[in-house]
Amino acid sequence: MGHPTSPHLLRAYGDRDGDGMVQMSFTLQVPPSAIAKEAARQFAEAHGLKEALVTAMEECGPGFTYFVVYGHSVHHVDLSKIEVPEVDIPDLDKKEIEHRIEERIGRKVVVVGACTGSDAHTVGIDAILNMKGYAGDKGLESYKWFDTHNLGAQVENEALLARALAVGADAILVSQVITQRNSHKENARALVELMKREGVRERFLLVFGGPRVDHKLALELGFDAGFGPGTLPKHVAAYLMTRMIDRQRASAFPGKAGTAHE
Amino acid sequence: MGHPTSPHLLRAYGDRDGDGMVQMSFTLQVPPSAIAKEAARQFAEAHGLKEALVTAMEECGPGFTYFVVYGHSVHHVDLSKIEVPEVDIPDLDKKEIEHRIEERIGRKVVVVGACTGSDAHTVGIDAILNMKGYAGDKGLESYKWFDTHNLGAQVENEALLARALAVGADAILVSQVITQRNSHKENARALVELMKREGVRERFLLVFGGPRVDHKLALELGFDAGFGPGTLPKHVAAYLMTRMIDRQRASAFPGKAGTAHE
Amino acid sequence: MDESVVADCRRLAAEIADEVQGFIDRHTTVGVERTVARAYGIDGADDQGAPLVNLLVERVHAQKLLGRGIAFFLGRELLRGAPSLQEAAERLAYGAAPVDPSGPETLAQIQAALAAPTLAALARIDAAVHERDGKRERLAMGPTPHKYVIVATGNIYDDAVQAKSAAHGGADVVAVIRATAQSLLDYVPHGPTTEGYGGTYATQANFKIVREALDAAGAELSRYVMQTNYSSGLCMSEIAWMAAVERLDMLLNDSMYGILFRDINMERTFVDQYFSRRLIARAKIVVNTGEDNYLTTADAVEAAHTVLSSQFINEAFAHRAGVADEQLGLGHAYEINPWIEDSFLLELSQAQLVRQLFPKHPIKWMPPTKHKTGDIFHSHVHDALYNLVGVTTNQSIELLGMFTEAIHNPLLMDRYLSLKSARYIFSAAKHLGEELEFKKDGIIERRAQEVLANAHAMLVEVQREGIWDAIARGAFAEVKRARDGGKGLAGVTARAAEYVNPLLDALEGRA
Amino acid sequence: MDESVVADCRRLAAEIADEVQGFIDRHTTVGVERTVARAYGIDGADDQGAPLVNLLVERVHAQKLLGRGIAFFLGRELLRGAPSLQEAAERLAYGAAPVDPSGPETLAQIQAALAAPTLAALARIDAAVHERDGKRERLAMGPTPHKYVIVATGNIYDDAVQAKSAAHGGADVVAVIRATAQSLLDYVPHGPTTEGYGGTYATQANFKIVREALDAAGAELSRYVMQTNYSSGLCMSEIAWMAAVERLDMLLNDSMYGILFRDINMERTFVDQYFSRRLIARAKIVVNTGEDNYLTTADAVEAAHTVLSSQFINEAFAHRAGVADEQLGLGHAYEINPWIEDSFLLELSQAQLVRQLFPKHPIKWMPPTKHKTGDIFHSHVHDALYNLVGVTTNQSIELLGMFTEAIHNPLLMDRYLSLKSARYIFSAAKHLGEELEFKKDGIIERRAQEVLANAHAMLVEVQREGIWDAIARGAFAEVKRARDGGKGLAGVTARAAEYVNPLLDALEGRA
Ligand code: B12
Ligand code: B12
Ligand SMILES: Cc1ncc(COP(=O)(O)O)c(C=O)c1O
Ligand SMILES: Cc1ncc(COP(=O)(O)O)c(C=O)c1O
Repeated sequence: MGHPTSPHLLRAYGDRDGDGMVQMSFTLQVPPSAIAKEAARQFAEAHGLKEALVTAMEECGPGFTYFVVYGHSVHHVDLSKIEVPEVDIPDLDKKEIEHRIEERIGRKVVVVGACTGSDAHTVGIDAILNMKGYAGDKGLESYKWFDTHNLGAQVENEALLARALAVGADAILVSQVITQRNSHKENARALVELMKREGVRERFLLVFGGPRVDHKLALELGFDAGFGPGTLPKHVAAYLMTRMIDRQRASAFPGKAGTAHE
Repeated sequence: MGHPTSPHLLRAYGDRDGDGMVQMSFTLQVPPSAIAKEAARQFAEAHGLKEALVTAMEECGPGFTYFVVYGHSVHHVDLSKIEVPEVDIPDLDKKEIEHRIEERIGRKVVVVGACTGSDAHTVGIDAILNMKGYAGDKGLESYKWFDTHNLGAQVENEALLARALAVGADAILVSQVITQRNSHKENARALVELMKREGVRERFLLVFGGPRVDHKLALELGFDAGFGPGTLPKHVAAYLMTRMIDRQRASAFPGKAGTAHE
Repeated sequence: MDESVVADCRRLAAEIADEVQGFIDRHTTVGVERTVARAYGIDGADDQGAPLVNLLVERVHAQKLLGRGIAFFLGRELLRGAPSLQEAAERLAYGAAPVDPSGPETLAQIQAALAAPTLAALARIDAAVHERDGKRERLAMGPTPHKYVIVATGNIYDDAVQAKSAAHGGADVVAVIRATAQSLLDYVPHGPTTEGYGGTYATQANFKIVREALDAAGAELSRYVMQTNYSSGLCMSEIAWMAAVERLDMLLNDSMYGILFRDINMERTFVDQYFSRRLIARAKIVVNTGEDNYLTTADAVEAAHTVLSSQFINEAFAHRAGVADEQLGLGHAYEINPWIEDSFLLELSQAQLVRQLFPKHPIKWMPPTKHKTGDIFHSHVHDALYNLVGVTTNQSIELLGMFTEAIHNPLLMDRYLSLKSARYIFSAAKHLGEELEFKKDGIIERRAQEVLANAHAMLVEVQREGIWDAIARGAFAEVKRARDGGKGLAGVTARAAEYVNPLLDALEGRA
Repeated sequence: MDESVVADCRRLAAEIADEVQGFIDRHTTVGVERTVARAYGIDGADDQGAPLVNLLVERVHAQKLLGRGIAFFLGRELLRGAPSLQEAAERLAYGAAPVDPSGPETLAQIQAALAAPTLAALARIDAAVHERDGKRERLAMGPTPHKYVIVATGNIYDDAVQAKSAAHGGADVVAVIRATAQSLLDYVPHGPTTEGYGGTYATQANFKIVREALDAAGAELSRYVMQTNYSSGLCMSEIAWMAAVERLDMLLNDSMYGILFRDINMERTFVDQYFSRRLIARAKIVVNTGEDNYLTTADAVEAAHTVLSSQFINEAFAHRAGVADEQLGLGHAYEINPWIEDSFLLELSQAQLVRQLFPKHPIKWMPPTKHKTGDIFHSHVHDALYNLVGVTTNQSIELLGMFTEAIHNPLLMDRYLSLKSARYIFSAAKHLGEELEFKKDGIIERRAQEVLANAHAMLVEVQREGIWDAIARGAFAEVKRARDGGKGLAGVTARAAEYVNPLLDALEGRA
């Protein structure tokens, strides 16, 4: 992708370089008419679509009209300017992960996980933690070197933290699936605050996951890592293993920060 | 819609007033990755979408990725500022149109129509002109008081004009379906120029039609009227009848312009 | 279809249900008693928003007197001079003195005092039934599959707008999805609500607002548009009551959903379910059960038989509550991984199997959700195949899939397009089901046999161990729940010998 | 299916084709003769872009000598000392003197001079066949229905990018759609082209560029990806030649399309079609016919039988040109108004009927286009049902519908999503066709009977009047064309007694 500072401009691609073709759909609160169509066209143009073409205009409710528009976007993004933190996960299989924990940590890594707040979507956290796993990849329960506590759904932050303290967890895993009005962010942020208030934030690796989660968001919310759609248990296991080794090393050589796979 | 000058702001409507929800899809020339996803998000934000959420990121070709994004658009349009010329068509049925031509014009209105240039899509012009008509509404050929000449497809502007002159047409009807790279506009504009060069533009009612045509576009291109998707033959017949009566009146009382249904 | 296997499934399910019914008949819950109070017209909430029925029932329950039934105390209060039941309730709830555990009033006197209010309560239900019948006679109903869509803005006034639009788009049934975790609230919020996450609170006022919107739309469209909501969670039976009198047409109502997905205590919810279904039966509301949900946690190919066996059990429960087959919309779903070979055939098989085994039932069919992704275009195609199976196998109630399923609660536009697609497919393939025969011993037929056989085997096992233990070992949805775990157990109490519930007596046909 | 009616349809079609074949065998065209010149390796264009073969043939034709065949003159020029056929062509085309109408050379001498070049021409075709066979042996072919998509950017280099992406998305066949109205050009543009409206010019260089792109993608994917283009319009047979040697796998090739939709003269295009099909037969290319197009102008319910009768006629024409059934991809389409009740059943019926009547033929099936609107979401659903019928009735070649059909030539993303949808449906319903039986005398079966009966009646009539008059009265696609009207008639000429065409002789098996 070229030198990091040389711009790499991306425009939308329809079927030719630089055509900028983009599709939009939206609803306006106006019944269909020639004026409504022109309004939709101007609305699309306000977004930077040139030669916007309204291809569908249908009444989708009394006084509401749904539109599809195509147009040539004038916008671009500079890929060379985009920096996205990515979780640093060695690509290891279960056996190798187990082996490294045994060798370098020498004890079970204790993990507590839950789907918090009023969220009842356990499938994601179960996929990571339970024996069965996800897409053929076994969950953390199946690892000899993890001690896994899956608290299930609708767990309040207080209860989660209490349990983590009680079992002496190394890591707390939080799942959030409901995102309406950013409830996932609020729940997650509240946990971080609670932990800080209790002065235990640094005691745990704090991991966030869910369909609308990524590493960037997790960092913003004060977590150590974030995992999104398609995560496999082994990704999480490898991450935890690596960071546990880091921590161990850091406490052994407090002056020197580093990662296990330098 | 309130007083014409009081603003009537429209934002996109998802499921609540003012949420501004808009959907976009596009392709960027970059393989899928966390960076690509962030690029897509920023690209959407450049269009004015807040809290843009990238919901799909799939490789749609080597080095190309397709994205779906939802976000809250910050844009609005002011409906009170939008003016769209609309063709003025009395809502009349075939019988009444025939009756008025007979009464007020007293001779057949002569119409020549074609799909011009290299465009071979005759279904639209046939729908308007041929006996069979469209969606249950009979075409101009079925009217006693129209004399209809449908020249079919791939007709050059020169040939069309020559024929119109030869048969002493009152109106020339042009259909354009192919719009790639604006070929429809170019073809239409070329006809107007040709007619002006020949000094016969004012001799004819000049009507434009096609799936991407509207009255506004037709006026811009120098036509008298434009008809888009869903046009019925009776709309065109009513328009022609009205304008023919106008013309007649204008030539009878040259000082006074007006329309037949004042 | 081996009819003897089917018959044996029904026998086993009956035995499973009978065992639970024994427990139900000996218990009551705070939910049931609050419902009774509501039925007697007790209304209102305190300045904290706590409903009077809650304060009332809690007070009695705190004194461990709820085993007599709230009616016992209400009736007694009438005998003691309360001018109305509302007044009676207020005295009991707010009175300075604790509830009097004893007194001279006989059960017969108490029952007599409640005779008129009980009839009035029943009359309210019957009036709604009558009104519904009248409207349905005047207004046509759409053909099956009935197109069922959800609205869920969080704000009931926005919901009303969406509901009307949905009706205009062709919806036959409109559900207002509840706010996240309302199931876990042990009270029903009061009044219209405008702030909910993931949905809008089920309240009586909200029911009324949507009913009006749908009636208005129905009048414009000359089509009766049905309304539905959730009678589940800790307020299952109260909501059933509210729905009955606000003329809802359907209710999601299933103890299994609460137990498995909401971690509600099983004793609590079995008892609540029974009473709610007694009301539902009287109100001629169609029940929608929740077996479809199993396939969101378990694999739809491997666990298909768990859905079926649960349907047999649910049917047996419903029969015991007086719910007619014509009211029983057993739930199932189109949740097989779409990318496995012949997934469409397996779905067709399952849909046809359920349709055949429950021929009189207004089967409720749920769309693909679990395998949906944010690729909205593809998601719409996935739903199209679902719609095609729906009309081909003549499902009765079809919850329409949304192409934004993996993203957000449906926008106005999403719902419109979903309805448009269903309208198209239901018309384009209207008589397809009558045209097709499945090859003898083909993939479709063999799959149906297999699912039935597995369901039978499962019922044998559940009958042997009892449903309590079956749930505890994770037989359904791969979720394990303990009999003494979950929410709401404290609200369960054994009925005392002097238990008074004239409403239940009437609903059970004893009055 | 009444087999005797089917047999009678074939008999009638044979008689219709025989009558035209008589005409064909007595005529040649500028297109045929340019093709012969190309086959002899004549290459290049002048500085105006006019191909040498055009200048050559025009010159001869202007002198009214084309009835002898271009080979006559080329061969004679060799006898007169031209060092090569290219040189011979240049002398004839650019020479100061007019073409010599007479000379001492005998036909036998001329034939002899052309023997080696003729073999070389055939060898070029055969080499391509050989290469294709080899590749197909090494690389798997996708299962049927073969997923066929179009690319059409106007710029061949962009097309190559799109073609590769399509292959990665699962396409089995990639067509580069031609620029608008290339059909009407009476020459084939030369070299790679980057400016086309509505498509990209079919040129030999463009064929090569796309062939390379698809071979590269095929190698990456270990799957043979087929290439197709249009052998129709005024250069039908020249393009067939180019396609043969550039190893295209399929060709849209149908005189009826040109006559009806391009207003090409019927005499001209029947003759051109015959020669092009002789080449196609040798090149083992699969022909795609264009009956599907009828339903874009005529109503798909009312005119279904016109498609079928035309297919029988087209089959008869193909047989006369040595095209094997296995090469004959008769075209039909899913063009019924989707909103009419049971439209899906009618489509299923038609698709199944065509499949059954032409069991060995690689049937080509076209998607909904006419009833598509700019509602891209709904359009995608419409295509989904089409895909389902395609896999159920096992169509051989399925041109995938695009959700942007009513808007623009497909974007990269449109094609990707279309392929994704087809991949899903073809897998999810893989064995559906084997599972289903249609009810005896149901809607589907009755419709098929009706269409067959109507097709038979139409063939009776066309046989009686002859195809020339049938076309003239608008029997197909509701379009009327006169025998002496349309484009390209001036390019038709009667063969002289001394007509020389060793290539045709060889292709007809006489050499
Ligand atoms: C299954 C499901 C349910 C089931 C849940 C059963 C259960 N026990 O989990 C049931 C039927 C109970 C249900 C109920 C509801 N649901 Co729901 N449900 C879904 C559905 C269909 C699938 C979710 C799922 O299981 N995905 C599969 C898993 C494997 O994916 P995942 O969660 O993304 O997990 C992966 C990664 O994200 C990651 N991951 C996830 N968590 C974690 C945690 C850690 C630590 C790590 C490392 C990784 C990780 O790893 C996993 C494997 O790769 C989605 C729609 C959809 N297709 O996404 C709606 C959906 C999530 N539900 C929704 C709603 C609104 C509800 C209800 C509130 C509706 C209602 N009002 O009744 C209720 C109430 C639930 C509640 N309070 O939480 C909405 C949420 C809208 C939003 N964006 O806020 C969705 C999007 C549907 C919709 N369009 O409306 N639902
Ligand atoms: C049918 C069809 C064909 C048929 C045409 C048959 C015929 N004799 O007309 C055939 C198969 C021959 C064909 C060929 C091609 N087509 Co075409 N075709 C279509 C299709 C499917 C439908 C068009 C149609 O008939 N619509 C129905 C009529 C009734 O609607 P209408 O034209 O809008 O007419 C109404 C109004 O607009 C109005 N109206 C129209 N004209 C006029 C005129 C007047 C005076 C008035 C008052 C009103 C009026 O009234 C009518 C009734 O309401 C469209 C896709 C689509 N669904 O739109 C593609 C489409 C138009 N075709 C397309 C292309 C590219 C081609 C080809 C160039 C492809 C190729 N390279 O081979 C060829 C070549 C054709 C050519 N040179 O013109 C593209 C155009 C892309 C673009 N935007 O530029 C489309 C959009 C498909 C696509 N997505 O690629 N096509
Ligand atoms: C039977 C039943 N009850 C209730 C619900 C809704 O759950 P809640 O309101 O508890 O979020 C569902 C959801 O599908 C259900 O199937
Ligand atoms: C048989 C046949 N030839 C050619 C074409 C393309 O036409 P043209 O290249 O003339 O635009 C089609 C289009 O569908 C066709 O079916």
